[in-house]
Amino acid sequence: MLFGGIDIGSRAAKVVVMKDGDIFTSTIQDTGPESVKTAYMTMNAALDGTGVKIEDIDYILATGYGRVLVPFAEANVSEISCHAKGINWYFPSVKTVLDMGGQDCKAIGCDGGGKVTSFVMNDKCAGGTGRFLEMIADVLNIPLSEVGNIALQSTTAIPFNTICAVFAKTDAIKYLKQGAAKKDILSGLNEAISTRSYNLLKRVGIEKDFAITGGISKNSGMVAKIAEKVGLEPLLCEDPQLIGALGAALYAKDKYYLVNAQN
Amino acid sequence: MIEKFREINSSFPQTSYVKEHKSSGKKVIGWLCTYVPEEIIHAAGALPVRITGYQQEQELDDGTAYLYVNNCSFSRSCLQLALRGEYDFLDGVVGGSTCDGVRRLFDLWRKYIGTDFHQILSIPRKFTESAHELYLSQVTQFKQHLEEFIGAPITDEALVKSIELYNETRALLKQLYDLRKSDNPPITGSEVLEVLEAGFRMPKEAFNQLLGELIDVLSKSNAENKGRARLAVVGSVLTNAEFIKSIEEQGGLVVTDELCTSTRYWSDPVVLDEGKTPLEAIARRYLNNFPCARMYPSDERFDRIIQLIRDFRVEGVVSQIIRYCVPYAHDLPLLIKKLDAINVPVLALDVEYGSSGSGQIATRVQAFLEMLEARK
Amino acid sequence: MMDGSSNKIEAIIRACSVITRMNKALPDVPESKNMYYKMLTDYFTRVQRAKEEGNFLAAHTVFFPTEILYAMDIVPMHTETTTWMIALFTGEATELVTAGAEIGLASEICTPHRGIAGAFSLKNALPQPDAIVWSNLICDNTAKSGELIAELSGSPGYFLDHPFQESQQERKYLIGELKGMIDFLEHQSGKKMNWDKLSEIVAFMDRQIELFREICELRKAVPTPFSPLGFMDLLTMDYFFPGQPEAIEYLETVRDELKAKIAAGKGAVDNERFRLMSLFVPPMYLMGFLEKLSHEYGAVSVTEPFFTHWGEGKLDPNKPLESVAQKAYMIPEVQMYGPMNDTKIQRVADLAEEYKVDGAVYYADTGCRHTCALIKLVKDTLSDVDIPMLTLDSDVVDPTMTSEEETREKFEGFFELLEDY
Amino acid sequence: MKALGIDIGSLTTKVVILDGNAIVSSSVVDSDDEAEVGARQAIAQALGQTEFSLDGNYYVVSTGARGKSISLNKKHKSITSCLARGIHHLFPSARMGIDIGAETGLVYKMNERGKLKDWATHDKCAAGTGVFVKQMAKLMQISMEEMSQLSFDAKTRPEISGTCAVFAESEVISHVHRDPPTPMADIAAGIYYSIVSRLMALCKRVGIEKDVVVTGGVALNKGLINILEQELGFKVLVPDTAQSIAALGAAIIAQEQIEKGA
Ligand SMILES: Nc1ncnc2c1ncn2[C@@H]1O[C@H](COP(=O)(O)OP(=O)(O)O)[C@@H](O)[C@H]1O
Ligand SMILES: Nc1ncnc2c1ncn2[C@@H]1O[C@H](COP(=O)(O)OP(=O)(O)O)[C@@H](O)[C@H]1O
Ligand code: SF4
Ligand code: SF4
Ligand code: SF4
Repeated sequence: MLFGGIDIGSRAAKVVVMKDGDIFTSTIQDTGPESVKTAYMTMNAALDGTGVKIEDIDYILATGYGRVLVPFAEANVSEISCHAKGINWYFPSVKTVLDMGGQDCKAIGCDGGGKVTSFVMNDKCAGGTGRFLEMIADVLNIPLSEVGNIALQSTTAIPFNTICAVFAKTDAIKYLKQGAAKKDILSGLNEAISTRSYNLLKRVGIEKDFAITGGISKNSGMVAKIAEKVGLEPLLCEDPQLIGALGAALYAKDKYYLVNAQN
Repeated sequence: MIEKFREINSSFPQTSYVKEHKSSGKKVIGWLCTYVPEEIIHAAGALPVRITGYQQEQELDDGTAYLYVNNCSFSRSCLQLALRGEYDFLDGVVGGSTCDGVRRLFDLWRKYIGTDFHQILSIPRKFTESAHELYLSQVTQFKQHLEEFIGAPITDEALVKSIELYNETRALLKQLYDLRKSDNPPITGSEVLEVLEAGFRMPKEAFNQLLGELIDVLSKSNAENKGRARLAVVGSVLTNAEFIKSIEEQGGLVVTDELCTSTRYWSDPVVLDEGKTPLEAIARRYLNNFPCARMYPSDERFDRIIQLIRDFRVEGVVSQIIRYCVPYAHDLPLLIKKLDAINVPVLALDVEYGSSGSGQIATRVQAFLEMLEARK
Repeated sequence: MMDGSSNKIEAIIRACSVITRMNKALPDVPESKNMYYKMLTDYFTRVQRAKEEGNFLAAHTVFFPTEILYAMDIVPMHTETTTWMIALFTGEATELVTAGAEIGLASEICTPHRGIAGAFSLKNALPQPDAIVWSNLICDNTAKSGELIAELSGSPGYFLDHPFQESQQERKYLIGELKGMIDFLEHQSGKKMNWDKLSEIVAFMDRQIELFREICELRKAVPTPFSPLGFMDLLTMDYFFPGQPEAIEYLETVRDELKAKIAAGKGAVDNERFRLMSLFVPPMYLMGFLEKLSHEYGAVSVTEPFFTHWGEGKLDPNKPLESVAQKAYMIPEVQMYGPMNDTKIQRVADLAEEYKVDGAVYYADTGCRHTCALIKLVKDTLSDVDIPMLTLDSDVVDPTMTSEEETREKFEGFFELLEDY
Repeated sequence: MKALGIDIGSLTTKVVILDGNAIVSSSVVDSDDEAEVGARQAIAQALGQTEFSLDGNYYVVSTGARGKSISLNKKHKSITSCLARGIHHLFPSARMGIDIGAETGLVYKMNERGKLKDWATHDKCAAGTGVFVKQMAKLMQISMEEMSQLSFDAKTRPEISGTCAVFAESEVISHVHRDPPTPMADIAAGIYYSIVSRLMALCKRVGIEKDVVVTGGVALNKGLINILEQELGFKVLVPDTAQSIAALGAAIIAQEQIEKGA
């Protein structure tokens, strides 16, 4: 049996396909301007070389911002539920998840069995999200994957005034001109974002164990800052950016059996 | 049946009823805030019309220019409609000193719109006897001013008649809501909002008639609205039925609410006791009615919400608070705590007035419904 | 983390003592400045020590009849102004505002109140009050915050409902509310109201208002003798020390200093170029910077319609309670409560002329709805008398709202405009 | 002595040189990370040279967000004063100006003598500025020119909330692959409308008065101007050199200084 989960996020599209209760294949691609194309492209990328075709997958479920636009998905579930589901598959002990994505940040409480018990989400402004980080990485000319490690070397974070994702760029340039080290700029940024995230976490209430998911959790500098604020070491899985898609695949399985039981 | 209400709502804010009333040479008085006793306006022979903002979320450039960006989009939306002449048909406006946004809305209305008749009632924030005395004095004064404006006295007989009419509206609306207590309500939450919306811009005589018919139809109907979860919507003023519709399209069933445009509007009847003048009876009811978040202590409101949750077997509460709506925003942490104690989860949404609940809000609603389902 | 938060009152006291020491080392610091910091130190020390000295500590919101607390020998702690002072002296307000967000207060609730709620949600930031008393003067935030902080701090509370307008019935209601509060406080503190003392305080308060008016008159002089943003210190007198002898002494000292300056033909800034009208509260965290900017450009605030101009009326020591109610209607800020009628708004234009104002600055505090809603009205009124107005989006305590640079840029633009005007 | 005005914006640096009342030269170059460097490049270009050289024969007034820090200037003036001066020079009938730069949106008013009376800006938020347009064009994978052209064919104006530049991206994306997709022309109009409505809010804050002149890089966008005119209900004036008006104003101020013998 093959179950597919596809997470069309605002910045990245993720696919996880599960076989016999294990991850069979997975991938992460950039989200293109057209969800339908992105969906096919990502799914095909995941299946590339496995000999499996989309039609071979027994049930596909979509999540993420583009979840209603996936032509080959049979159902969709919100990313909040999927992150809870996915993380509890990895870590059944986790009760609090922080999902840090491209355009938003969510604090989720879950019961260990993959069910959401409460959640809070940022809104109104994309300042302090993944997009914010991307723009800065761009300005500093540092690949995203190195942002975290570089920030970790800083001892004096530069405080950021602007939280606008678009204008933070200007600020970063200004600091660079003033001779600030890149690591300190990044660290300041991580500080700003982690403070916002911590506020969200406090609002759902932090319970052990605690995990971080979403693309930003690959930023080790950010993880360190959050760990410091929360006072707990977060659990991180192999690829935390895939958790949403993983959760979707797990839901696909549940739905499949539910539908078949009814027929 | 719902179409009839929709038809009325399609001309906004000046419905065909308003036009008809005006063309007969009679006055139309706009009221804003559920602490303004509509009966008095009705008894004066004028048509009371509720002042609200645009039916949908709008760019509020005029509203923002006057009220600044940090006043709630409801007050800005109302003012913008007025600034664009959409409320020119009003002969008078009456409001209450309920919250900062509305207080200033009336300051600016007086200055920049200048409707003939203009009155603000001081509304105490407590329920004490002296608060009742103060409120009664305000209501009395309002009645006098209105008499002067209309040029005819408002008699006790007229007031009693109006009270009876309005009590009938309240009773009918209660019947309508009671239908929603069933497992499969014959009417959706968004439809109810459309019904109420029409009621704000037509004579209650005609509204009661239509409402009666609707209840008849619904009682016999076998329409079933079964949802994934029974929800209550609470919070700031809400008039866009689309918002509730978008929740219901995702499978949530809105069975009741605590909104000043619905439950809080019709909740308590005016009780005509021996020895009380009609005006006293009116004043007592309006101050004691299902309270707004501005009132103290908040427990009065919280307790009523909890009662609603029990009566309507609500599984989850959607709190929608307009940005910069301080009274409700300030209560939220306390409300969440109270509801948490009875194990009812709250989805806290911050919205703009008129929001249709799409986009990010929809994601949250979906997740909330999934969460509620998972709890079952 | 929660428990680790530092005592903010301690921090204010420390900051005041540092300033006092620094001032000692400087030449020509006016006597009033030293008095001011001494008064603040005493005030916060009383708050800090209330517990150990066996005093009853009541936290209260802004424009609250603190006279009653003083008359009952209760130690007052002013919630909003304490948050300001934390921002002004310690730069630690952000921590409190963040804590307020953590308990779920939306970001549009004004920072003084988010901060104060945050402070009470933290363990050691403020001393635990024995009671919370608050009123709805002057906005929804004040009206609502008391209940929340009473819940957070676990202290009993009394809400004083201040009516919206001034009718006979409303005054009566207000007096009833005051009585209710006195009952509450007597019950909670076991202390009795001392009516003689209240009369005395009322008499002092009347004198205080007179001095206020005198100082305002003196500020009309060209060049104005009063420091560019000194009005903030004046406000503290009524917030912290209404009807207190030390406030009288302070205001007399200020008045005498101003007279001396006028006699010597000296202005507060060396080269007075721009006489400004200020509306609402400047950002606390930029006070030092704004002060510097004022001297650099010869700009000075000479009048603040809703801050330093008391409404008409007199207090009568023979009717202490009525006078406390009367005072509530006279407070400068309360002039913007109640319906903003033509008389009240015309006063702004009149003051601009009386004080020979060149331009007005409106500090538009994001969290403060009722003041911002007046921007258009005030601007139109001033433009009728040809006075331009700068609107500066800001926040009273949150330093992330506006930076020095932006503020400088806006002010410089405005000064250019005034120069050309 | 010649008057040189230089406007150092976040995206472009503009120079105008006046001799008496006549514009003798001007230039627009991309701003350099280092304001000083960009300034020198722009001046060099305006002087018709490739190398920077500026003798004592120039009186330099700078303006713009980053114009203050340069060492070449005698004076720095706020962007608003310069704009007012510049448009008054070109259009004496102008009473109101709208300037939309890369990161700014600015509305100002002046009296019949060209003196600034009032202004309003939106800052801190990128929604409604030039970067916003640019980002959107990039997202739709068309040039700004094309986007402008397209918008004239719009049949509807889909709602694109102007509240956040980043969120607007996702809204645009969702329009692109709606089923059926919203026509590109309509999306373009929607984007312009979202900017225009933010500008209208500023205009209303200061009060609309004719004639209105629109300047700044975004003014070169005919599609946006078209929608702005629809909203205002009348035609606006757009100078050919819309991008350089602040620099022109600065040059005029410099000229005045020269005449004053400064
Ligand atoms: N290796 C990495 N290091 C740091 N950040 C990363 C890395 N990879 C991705 N990101 C961040 O993750 C974000 C995307 O996260 P994701 O959870 O996929 O968001 P969404 O679901 O909204 O598309 C990007 O905006 C980027 O900032
Ligand atoms: N030919 C053009 N057509 C449309 N838009 C343009 C054109 N040229 C520039 N722009 C817009 O103008 C902006 C730059 O404006 P400008 O006034 O030069 O900015 P600043 O002064 O802030 O550096 C760019 O972001 C771009 O969106
Ligand atoms: S500040 Fe920036 S990130 Fe925030 S809403 Fe505005 S454009 Fe979006
Ligand atoms: S109660 Fe809230 S939504 Fe209603 S007018 Fe007041 S602030 Fe606005
Ligand atoms: S800042 Fe404004 S909103 Fe806040 S307490 Fe003061 S008056 Fe009220």
